[in-house]
Amino acid sequence: MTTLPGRDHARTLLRQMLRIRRFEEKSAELYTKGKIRGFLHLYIGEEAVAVGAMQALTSEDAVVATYREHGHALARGMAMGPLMAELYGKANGCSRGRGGSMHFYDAGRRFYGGYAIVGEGLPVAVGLALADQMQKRSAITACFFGDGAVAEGEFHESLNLAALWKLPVLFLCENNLYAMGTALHRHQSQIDIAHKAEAYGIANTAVDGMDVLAVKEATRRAVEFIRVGGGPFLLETRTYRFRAHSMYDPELYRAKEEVEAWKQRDPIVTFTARLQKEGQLDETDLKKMEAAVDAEVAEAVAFAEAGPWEPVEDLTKDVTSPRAEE
Amino acid sequence: MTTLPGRDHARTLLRQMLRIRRFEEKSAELYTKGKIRGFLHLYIGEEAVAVGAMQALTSEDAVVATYREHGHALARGMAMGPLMAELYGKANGCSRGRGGSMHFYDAGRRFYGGYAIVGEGLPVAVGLALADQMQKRSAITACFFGDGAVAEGEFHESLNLAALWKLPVLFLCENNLYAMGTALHRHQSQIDIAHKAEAYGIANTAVDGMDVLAVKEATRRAVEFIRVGGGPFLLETRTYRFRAHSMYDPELYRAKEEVEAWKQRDPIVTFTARLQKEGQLDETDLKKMEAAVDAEVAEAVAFAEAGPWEPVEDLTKDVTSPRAEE
Amino acid sequence: MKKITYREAIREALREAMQKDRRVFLMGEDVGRYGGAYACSKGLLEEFGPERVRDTPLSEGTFVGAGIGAALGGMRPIVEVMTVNFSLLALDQIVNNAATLRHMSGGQFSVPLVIRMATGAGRQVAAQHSHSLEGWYAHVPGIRVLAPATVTDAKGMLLSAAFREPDPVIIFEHAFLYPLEGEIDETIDPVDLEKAAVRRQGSDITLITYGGSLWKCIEAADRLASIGIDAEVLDLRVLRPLDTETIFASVAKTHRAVIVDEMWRTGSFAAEISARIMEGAFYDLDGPVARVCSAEVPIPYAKHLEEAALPQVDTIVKTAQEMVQSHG
Amino acid sequence: MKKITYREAIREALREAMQKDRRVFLMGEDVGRYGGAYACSKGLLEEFGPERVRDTPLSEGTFVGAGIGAALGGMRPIVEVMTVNFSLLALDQIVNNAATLRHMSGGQFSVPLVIRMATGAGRQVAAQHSHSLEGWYAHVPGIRVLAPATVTDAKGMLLSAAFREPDPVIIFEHAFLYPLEGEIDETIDPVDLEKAAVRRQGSDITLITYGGSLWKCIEAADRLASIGIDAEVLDLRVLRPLDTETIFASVAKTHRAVIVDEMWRTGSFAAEISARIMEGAFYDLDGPVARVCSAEVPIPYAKHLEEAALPQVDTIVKTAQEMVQSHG
Ligand SMILES: Cc1ncc(C[n+]2csc(CCOP(=O)(O)OP(=O)(O)O)c2C)c(N)n1
Ligand SMILES: Cc1ncc(C[n+]2csc(CCOP(=O)(O)OP(=O)(O)O)c2C)c(N)n1
Ligand SMILES: [Mg+2]
Ligand SMILES: [Mg+2]
Repeated sequence: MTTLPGRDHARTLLRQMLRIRRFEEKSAELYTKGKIRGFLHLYIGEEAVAVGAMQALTSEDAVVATYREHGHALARGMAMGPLMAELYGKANGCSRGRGGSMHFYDAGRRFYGGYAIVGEGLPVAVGLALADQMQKRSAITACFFGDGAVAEGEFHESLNLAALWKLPVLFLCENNLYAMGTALHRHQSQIDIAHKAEAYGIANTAVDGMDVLAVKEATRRAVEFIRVGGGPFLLETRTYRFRAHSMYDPELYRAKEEVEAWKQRDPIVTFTARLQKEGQLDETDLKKMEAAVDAEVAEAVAFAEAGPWEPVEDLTKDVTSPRAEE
Repeated sequence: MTTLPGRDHARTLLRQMLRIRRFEEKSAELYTKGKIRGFLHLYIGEEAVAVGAMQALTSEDAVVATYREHGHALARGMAMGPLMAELYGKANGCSRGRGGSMHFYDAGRRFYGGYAIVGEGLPVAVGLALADQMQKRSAITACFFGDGAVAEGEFHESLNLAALWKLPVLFLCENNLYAMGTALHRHQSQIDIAHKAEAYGIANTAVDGMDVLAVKEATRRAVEFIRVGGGPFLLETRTYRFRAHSMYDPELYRAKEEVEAWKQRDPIVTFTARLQKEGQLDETDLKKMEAAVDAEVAEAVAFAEAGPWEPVEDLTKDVTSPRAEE
Repeated sequence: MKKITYREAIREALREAMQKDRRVFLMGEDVGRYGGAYACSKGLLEEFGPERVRDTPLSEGTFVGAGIGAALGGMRPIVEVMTVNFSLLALDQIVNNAATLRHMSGGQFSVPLVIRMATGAGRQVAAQHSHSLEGWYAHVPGIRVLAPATVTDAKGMLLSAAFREPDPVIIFEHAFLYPLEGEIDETIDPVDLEKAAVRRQGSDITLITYGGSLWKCIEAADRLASIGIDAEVLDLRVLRPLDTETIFASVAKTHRAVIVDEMWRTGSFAAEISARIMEGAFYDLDGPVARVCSAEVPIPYAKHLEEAALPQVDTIVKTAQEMVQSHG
Repeated sequence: MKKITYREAIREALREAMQKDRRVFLMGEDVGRYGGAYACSKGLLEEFGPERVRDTPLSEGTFVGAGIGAALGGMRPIVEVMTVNFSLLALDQIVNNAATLRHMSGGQFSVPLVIRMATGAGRQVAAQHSHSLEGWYAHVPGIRVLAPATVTDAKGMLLSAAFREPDPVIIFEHAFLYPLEGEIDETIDPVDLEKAAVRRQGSDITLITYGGSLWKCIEAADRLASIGIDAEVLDLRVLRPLDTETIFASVAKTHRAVIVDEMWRTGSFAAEISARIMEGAFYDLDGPVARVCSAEVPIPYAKHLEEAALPQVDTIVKTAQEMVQSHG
């Protein structure tokens, strides 16, 4: 079992997870109210992965995520307001309202999206790492993707290329046991994902994705390995999504009992309990933290509500860049 | 070391390899004369693979090959005349002259081509095997592809799917150490190809591709495994192409010495020597065999020369099928 | 007659095809346990079992390629590629393989494969999920491309494709249409896969369209009627091969045409229709044919921007009205 | 002035781009040790080293995607996709990713990536190696599509793309052009990436084309001249964004146009040109615009069939001649 970090850091981890949880619960609520549209994929249940993993990254590092990236964006330090505004489709959203839930971006934080085509982010991560390597920067690129993405050809091609060129990429698989409604063992002939790295000679580990400290520690080690020139690393985090795949999903493909069993391992509940048990968090602290997070969410909603719509005249702005005069 | 099969069979193997060799030598000659155009990829040096492997297949089995498929077509039993005619682009070619060197077909022998897009044949093989499985036929599908194809996403996707559904596919990799001008270790981060099967839980073996008996035996075992329902199998054959990648290739990427060293292991020369040494083939037999093969090649050329051109009016025939009346 | 949705029509066709022909089976991402991303195959796994309703891994290139192989091997696969956006990952198999095999083998092989995919924008799913690329597929010799816009066509075209079509068929289902309700006969015969359909007769102008835009055109025609313009609405139905006869006949009658197409304007399928009219009905025209297409922009998420990017009834009406008035 | 081949022009541009800008590097299948499938990058590995001339594994989707990532990361990658036929495997990355990133991120990111690929038929390499799909790329907002037809453009456009273009550029090099020789200045400035070029002035008819077909059109124009028809030849050069001004100006002068394009006729890029003329120059026309495109057939291997499938000088001449005579 992992040992607890210092009190402040432990609380930070908890608060980060809680921010994601509350942000998404609010999003779901706003979805049913019609404030948010399109696809909305919730990360609830998987918070320990993004939060644990991001601890190991510096602000120089790059991040590539999926369409289920609210958690990654928040854990990466993006402010909640622009994220909520993005869900609203407002011009003060982090992508000016053009991307919605699946396409968060933040150039300043080297947060490169937000990929709605499964597997498409992996080659991009390889390229980002190549750019860093060629420019002799010590940055690494963390690439998040699901178990479903492992089946796509780009997973294979990307791991091979990254390993061939010894690129500083952390391939972080969020194995939540399902690709939409297709269970892992129905989409993978061999379900040990970390093990697949062997086909490329890539270092790898699997870790409990419901334990924020375990994820943090495993990521730290992986990143260390990468930074000293060990080449890419495949980290499999074993986690579970508590909610439906998206807002449209009737969840016919899994038993309620299975979901309930996993909820017993809720990363927030268990970590809270542990902090409490080990005397690092009393009821008042917790209440305070929850209140602060709720306030932050409320502010984000207010920010989104108050945000302007991008003028229709700007529709085609930034399809291409302004060009130097010929 | 493998033991020799009966005298007749051993000679058949030799003759099959020789047929491929001579057919291709003639093709190269005709290419420089302008009788053959487009891309021409020679199989010379790799004959033991196609010949050895085909022995394990029955006429019910299906075959999928690459653009370097002269050897596979001949070893599968396709007559030489229509193959040569195809290289000429004549209407009596095995694809009516429409495919050329890269696209041989023979529905009767379940020879499904001739894939000029690297990796494209693998999913097709998976589908053929699926059709056989669903129709409760005992046929298997043998899919030939190069080491270069292993890097493509379709390799990964196809092995996964075949293993998931336990399909009767023999994935036969012809590892000739180069994908065009790119050496294996420059395109694969981990160069043990057979080993990659582990990522899919697929049974696998590597075998000396310059030894026709070894290939035959390994294929026989693999096919047996598949036929009894063991699921797909990945067989890596380690071989070498003696000629350039295609007729355009100046071969800047490999040393003459390397080629010469491999030529010492010429599958035809070594097998001939062995047969002679073990007293299964005397000089007269050999001469006779060579003469017969030469005659066959000459006949094939005559067949091609005499063949008609497809009428230009038929250009768009068979773009689609004739359809039943609505 | 009964009233069912477009989605149900597809499901009925899938069921009927599987009931009547043992060679038919379904394959695709989440067609089984999930019931299909758009619920088209809901219940079919239970009815036909996992042998014939196959959930695939996420690997578009390979399961489409496996569909080609299965078709070659004697089956009649119906493959669902969840949406056209993901079909780019399978395009090589479709263009370089399915479409070429028959011709290149000198007629030895045919590929009776049906590929269904959702297409189109309008549901705020942003740039990576809002493509309309029907015209790309319609460019490719060797395949048949269908765009059913009505409930009857949704069922009939799929049945015809599954039972009667010897070659690869791509069926585009505009995602907006799935909940659409329509009257349909209890049992229907396979429909033709050749002809465009005049959905509304008119004499002043022809609105030419297909798929999801049909209903916008019909609404536009109604509005035009209220201002005294009698618009004919032509539903192409089959994008390849193209039924130019019906197009030319309509243009010969109305002398004016507006083409409505959700593809981006440049290189849209509407361009092809315009070019065909140029070539085959130039002298029937009172003035230039116009196109109403999507703006040349990755389709944005925000509702007002998405609406501005897509063809809308207002624009169709305005374009038609100006045309009738300017070269009246 | 000096005389070099189209292939050498490309090599000079690659060399100059790498010499002048440390961020530029090459990546693709066999660009290094092999020297490039068409020998365009021969010698560059030796000159610049394996860090900047990178042989990739066969994985089109991924090395193009890696190009996008590298561009995002501050480099200026030039990626060679050996031929357009294989680019289908990378199309998802180009269409869904490279083309959307800037807009969808609200202008936060740009992708200065150059993708070169050989295109076209005519070398008897059969159906899987003979595509012309420029029009598909030209359909996609967010990218620039170039089709250099001359030695000067081969060099100048590549230099401009590498040095000055902030967004993804796709360059189509017709495989037939590589050995073509042409005069070129010792050093050339980057050329514009906006304008079509009138390659031959004429007054009777405009032949509109791009890429490999330019030379067929020029030959056709020469032959037309010998029978008293004065043809203007317009080389589009940039397929996206399209320079309609130059097209309209020419049609306004000649009143007749034939578009020559190696894509299959249905859904060809020629269709777009025809539609644009319909929309922007209808009243200048003496008669309908015509297209000379490829036959709708997977391009066959046999020489006589391949020739019959592709646009040929004879057909261009005949089409132009009939047009001038019939609506003279
Ligand atoms: C290439 C592609 N195919 C299909 C889809 C539709 N789709 C969206 S998410 C998803 C499941 C992905 O599962 P996984 O990678 O495990 O991620 P998770 O949703 O579990 O986080 C599918 C099939 C897509 N977006 N892209
Ligand atoms: C998808 C694709 N990319 C690139 C090519 C060009 N190409 C033809 S053969 C070849 C090398 C293939 O190597 P390998 O699979 O090892 O087969 P080998 O030629 O050695 O038999 C390449 C790159 C192609 N035909 N298809
Ligand atoms: Mg998952
Ligand atoms: Mg090889």
